Amino acid sequence: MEAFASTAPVRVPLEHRFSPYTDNGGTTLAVAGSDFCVIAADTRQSEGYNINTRYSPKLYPLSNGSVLAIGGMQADASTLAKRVEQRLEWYQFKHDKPMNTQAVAHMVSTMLYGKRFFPYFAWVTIGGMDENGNGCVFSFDPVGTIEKHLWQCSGSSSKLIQPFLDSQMGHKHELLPPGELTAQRATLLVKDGFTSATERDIYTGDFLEIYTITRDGRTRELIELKRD
Amino acid sequence: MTLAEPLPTGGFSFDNVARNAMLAARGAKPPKATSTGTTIVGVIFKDGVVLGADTRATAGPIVADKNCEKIHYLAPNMYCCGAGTAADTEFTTALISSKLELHSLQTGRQSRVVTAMTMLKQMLFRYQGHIGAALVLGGYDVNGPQLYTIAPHGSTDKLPFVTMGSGSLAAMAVFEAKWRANMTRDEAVAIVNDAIEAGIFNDLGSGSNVDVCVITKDNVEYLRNYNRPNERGVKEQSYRFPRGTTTVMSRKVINFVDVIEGDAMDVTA
Amino acid sequence: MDTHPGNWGNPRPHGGSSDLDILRPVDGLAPAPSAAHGSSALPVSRTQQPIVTGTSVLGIKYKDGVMLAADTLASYGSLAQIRDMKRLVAFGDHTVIGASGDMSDWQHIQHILNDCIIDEYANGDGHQLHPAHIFEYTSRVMYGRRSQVNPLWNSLVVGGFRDGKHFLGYVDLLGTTYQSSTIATGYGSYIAQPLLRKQVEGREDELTEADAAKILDESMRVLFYRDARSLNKIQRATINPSGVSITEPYSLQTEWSFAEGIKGYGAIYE
Amino acid sequence: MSSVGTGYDLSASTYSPDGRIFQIEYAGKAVENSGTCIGIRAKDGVVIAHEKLIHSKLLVPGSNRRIQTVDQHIGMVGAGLLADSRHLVTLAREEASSYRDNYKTPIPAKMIAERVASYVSAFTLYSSVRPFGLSTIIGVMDVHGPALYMIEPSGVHYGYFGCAAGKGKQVAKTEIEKLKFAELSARDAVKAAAKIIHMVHDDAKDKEFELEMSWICEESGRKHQPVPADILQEAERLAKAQLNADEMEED
Amino acid sequence: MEYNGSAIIAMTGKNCVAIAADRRFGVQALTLGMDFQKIFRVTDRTYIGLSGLATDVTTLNERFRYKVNMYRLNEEREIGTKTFAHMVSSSQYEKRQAIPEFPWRFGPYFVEPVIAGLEKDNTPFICSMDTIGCINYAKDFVVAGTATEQLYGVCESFWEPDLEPEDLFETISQALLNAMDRDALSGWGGIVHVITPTGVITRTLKGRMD
Amino acid sequence: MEKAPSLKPGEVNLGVTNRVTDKLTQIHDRIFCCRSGSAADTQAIADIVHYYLQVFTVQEGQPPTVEVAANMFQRLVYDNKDQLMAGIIIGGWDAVNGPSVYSIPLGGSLHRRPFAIGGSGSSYIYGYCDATYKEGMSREECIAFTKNAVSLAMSRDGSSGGTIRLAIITKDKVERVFVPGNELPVFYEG
Repeated sequence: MEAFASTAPVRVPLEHRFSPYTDNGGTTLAVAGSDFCVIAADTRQSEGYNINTRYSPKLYPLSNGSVLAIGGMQADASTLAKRVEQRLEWYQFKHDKPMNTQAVAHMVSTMLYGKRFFPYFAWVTIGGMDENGNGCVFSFDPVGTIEKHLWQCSGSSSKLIQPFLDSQMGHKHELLPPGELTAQRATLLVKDGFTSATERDIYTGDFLEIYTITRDGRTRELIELKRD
Repeated sequence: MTLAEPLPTGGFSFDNVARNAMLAARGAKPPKATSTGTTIVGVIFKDGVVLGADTRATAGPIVADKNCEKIHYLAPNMYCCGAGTAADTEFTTALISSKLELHSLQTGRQSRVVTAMTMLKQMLFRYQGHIGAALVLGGYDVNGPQLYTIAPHGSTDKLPFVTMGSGSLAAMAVFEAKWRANMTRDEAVAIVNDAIEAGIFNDLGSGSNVDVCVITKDNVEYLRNYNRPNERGVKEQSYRFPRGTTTVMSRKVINFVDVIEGDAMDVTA
Repeated sequence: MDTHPGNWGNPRPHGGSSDLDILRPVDGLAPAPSAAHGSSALPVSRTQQPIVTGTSVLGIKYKDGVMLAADTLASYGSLAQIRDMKRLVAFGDHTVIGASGDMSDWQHIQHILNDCIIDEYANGDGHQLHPAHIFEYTSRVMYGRRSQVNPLWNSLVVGGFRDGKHFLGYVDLLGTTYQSSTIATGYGSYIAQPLLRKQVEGREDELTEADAAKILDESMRVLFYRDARSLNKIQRATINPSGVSITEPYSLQTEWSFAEGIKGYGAIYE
Repeated sequence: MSSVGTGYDLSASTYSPDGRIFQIEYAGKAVENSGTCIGIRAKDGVVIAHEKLIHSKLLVPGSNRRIQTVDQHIGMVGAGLLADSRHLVTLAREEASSYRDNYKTPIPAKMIAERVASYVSAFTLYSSVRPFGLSTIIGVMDVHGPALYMIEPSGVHYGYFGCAAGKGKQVAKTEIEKLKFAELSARDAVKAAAKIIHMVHDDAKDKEFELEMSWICEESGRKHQPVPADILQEAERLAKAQLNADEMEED
Repeated sequence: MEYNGSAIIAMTGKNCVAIAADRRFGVQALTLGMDFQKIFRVTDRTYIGLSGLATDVTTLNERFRYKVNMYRLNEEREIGTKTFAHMVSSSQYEKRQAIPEFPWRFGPYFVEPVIAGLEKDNTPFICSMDTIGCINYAKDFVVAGTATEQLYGVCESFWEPDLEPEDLFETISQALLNAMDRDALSGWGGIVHVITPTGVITRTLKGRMD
Repeated sequence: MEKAPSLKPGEVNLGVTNRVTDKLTQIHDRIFCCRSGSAADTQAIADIVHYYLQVFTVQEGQPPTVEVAANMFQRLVYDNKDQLMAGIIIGGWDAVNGPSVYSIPLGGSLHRRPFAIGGSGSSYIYGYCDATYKEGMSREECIAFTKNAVSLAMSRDGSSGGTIRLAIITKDKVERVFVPGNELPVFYEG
């Protein structure tokens, strides 16, 4: 205990009348399958105990076919999404082809780390197809740590949904051999994950927006969640 | 060393205070108590009082109880909605309820609502707000319908319509917009339902169902889950695991032994 | 930190710490003032607090346009200092912004936006900024300032109607934005928003201008009852196909008769 | 031209022995080659008009406007080099905007004229720069009412009731002098301006032209904007009719 | 709460209940034991799980055992599950705070109890409490410990009504194992008690040991 | 510190109290300001605006409007609000708007008012001013209003006191009136 205290960083006394951060709640989720990617988020935007709006999308479909999912602080999220989209546009102009998903992911990582000392308060996930036509999902912490996943949930309900996905997609702790994960089953699990999280997390609710990305393109679905 | 320390006789005990202070000083986080973010309301109508509450209990951002009861029994003619620290509302109302019962037995009369209100405010005042109970007290007695709010510090208000809890402003807006004097029972229940719904749908601390309690002369209708606007949707599929899914390291079975009762002891003199 | 507009002008309830653990190290890494300012570690106070403030602004969409409402009060703490403050202002022919929060920052924002509109006007191509453009610009200004940790201490409601399209958006001192068919800032987000949602959500295409005016008047009345920093002198802005119109300040009928019957706070009987 | 070949005309920072700066005079020539610009200050507003010569049939009608807005209450047109005019408008906009930033009020006519003029004048002082090939007419509505200024390549500027620059300057001036400014409304000024521009235009020698006209008056909400199409067309129709009638008379 | 770490669930089934816990004993990130008991038998048909500060877990178990024994001696009958729950609740609230003269001095046990059992008529009863004894009655499941959120998430999805004892075992076990894996402070195997009208089946589970 | 009701109709009338020093500051021929808050801050600002107005007058060839002066104050206060404690009232006469009064409270917003009061004592006289002020007061009414308001504030505010200074600003001239501490209007003093 004592050791902890002495290694704590020495704080400069800052006046804390204004914090440039807020948490607007909500949950994002992405699943990568062999030939698809499902990426979803609820659409509630809240501040404290208030619902700002029931529909404020946390999914940003990108021009290269991927989808960016950002939770955390809405202002940072939309700023980041705009910057990413801008970079994609420049890339397209320069190279006359869309940036591939892995490249976007690494670019986002750099962009996040670029603000290491005044980070975006944003939990970022990217879902899309990789160069081989397989689904891929990358997630980031606010300062740009990048991880590749098969399924990933972040935001206010991340702790609620992640173990559920581990069980149903990863078939952890099961003796029986798992079956192949299809896009249909993934979507279904995403829906159940969210309806369950909506029951227990006050910041998640209102609508569930799902993008399904396959080789054929991107489809969007909007489902009602509970509004209380 | 005592082998068996006697059980405490009641009231608060402070055995752990010094220990907890030490823990806090060493950086242990104090645990979160369940709180009821809550919308609770009450309104007086022509023939009585209607109380209303939502049914969500939260621990931080997590819903701890989706369908809890926030309208507590105090006496046959009185109920009390509680917001704030859940345990405090629970135990405070239970304590006052038992006091009222004794009071009523001693006086041989039905308790009056002011009596309950005075007991509650005096208790809360004594604890200077540290018992985190914000209450809406409603009842019917010899003076007709009565409605009070009692804040955690022990202040009270006496009004024809009241709201408390994190959804109080949402609920109050409904009352301010729609309340009229001398409403009928049904109008009063409807406005209470609307006020609670305003809290449920606009305040994240409140949610799930609407409980309503209508207290009139000589009658109480406790309408538990009067309105259920937030039913859980049907799941897309069942998550029942096939038997044998889980790896078991060891298994032990204790079978209950049926004890056949013998003849009852002869207790005749 | 509590930057919620509902708590502006109120004493800070308690210095609750942020749960955003990930963001904490930033404080420790903030530039130390020692070298530049001598050894005294004075607090960095680049950021102010709102001083002369306006309370809630409400906005709703209706069939033929968008309507905003606000009272005309600028408070200095609890002092009702300026009672004819214009908090609803038109920018161009299709957009109105309503402001709550610090009034000096609000005047600054008006100035910036007017500069922007004059620039656009001077282009002389007949193009006028759309409500969505003004909203985006405003939100970038607000976000930019929050990123300098020197925010413009306001919550703004941008209402507009152009080319048959409704626009109603919110932006605040953190740069948080959203669009919705009902918006209420400050205390109004607690009091008026539930009323607005109940009456407007799902009926945006049915409500007439008269309905909209009635809904806003009713909500403003309730706000006047319950918001201690409000004033019964309000303005309403209507943005519809024929452009922008902002009413002169007017007062609402209020109801107090039931208060006469309330006696005491408890056990005292006459 | 007596100056040519003397060597005194190579720089704006060199006088000729008789005290002239030829570069400025050459700049004046650039102005004289331009389509005519006129400004009329009426009792309730200012009208600015320009005879925009169409040097190519390939140009999109209405493009390359010469009359530009500086601030909501200020309009500006330059007879002479269009690029110089654009540059000066940008400068004027910055001045107007900075005045607004400082004083939170629209810049007064006198100030904008003075500031633009001193900028123009600065270009007559150095060997490294070329004077503006531009006579700039500025129309303003400020708190004191309508105002009209013209700035010449030398930087001189005067306030006017009416002024003209460009090819038809002399004729236009003569015509403008006939107007009764004390009684003239902005609408009358539009008609007068249309007539004058049509009159000075030399059909025989010059190419086609477009009549560009803007005003700042009560009717335009004290904002500088193009004269509404219907009013302009009516004015042009009247102007043509009148000119035809005059010709007939002369014949 | 975060000092030692734990994960406890109770679930109802058809005429049966189950209660499960992890087995880790650790001090913050350091694991010290892998067989720490967090669920205790109260009576044949009533079990209590205690999550929270390990010292309080042990202390409270003893205290409750003492109280239950006193109850049996005084009343000459076993304590009912619901009655026991109220006893626990009152014991917890007793420590709600100190004397009125020093009301700001809080003194609760840092323990969130979970109780599961069958009533006399074999109806399942489960409940959980916060540290100061506010009872959360539930018809489906209750959870406690550092893995609360994870447990809520999985239970909310997995649980369904009227599970037979064997199915209930699978559901509660999978819920526990998957939740624990996403909580650093609990885990290292699990233990599950399924209480039926005829007996109690206790199983230990294989879990990740990292 | 001080308070200063300033009035609009026909003339502007500024008042200030202090034991002896003169806090009524002449910024230009027909423009005055009353300062409250930090004396150092407000004096510095007043000096800067004074200087700016001199330059302005030369540049424009005519005296500044009160509005322009007020806007200069506003910009200084707003742009430096973190460093300043300054509440300022500006009053004066100009050819465009006639008599006008502006108030710049602490945050640096600018408000044109029919009359303005400021400083620590002002909160005691909002009631008096609201009840007494009428539109279109005569010169004498105006002087009485100002004097009474300042006097009432002085008698209730521990931080105000001493004398009253008034400036009566009209198109033609500025008149300074000095009311010594022993000749103040007297009201109920029980």
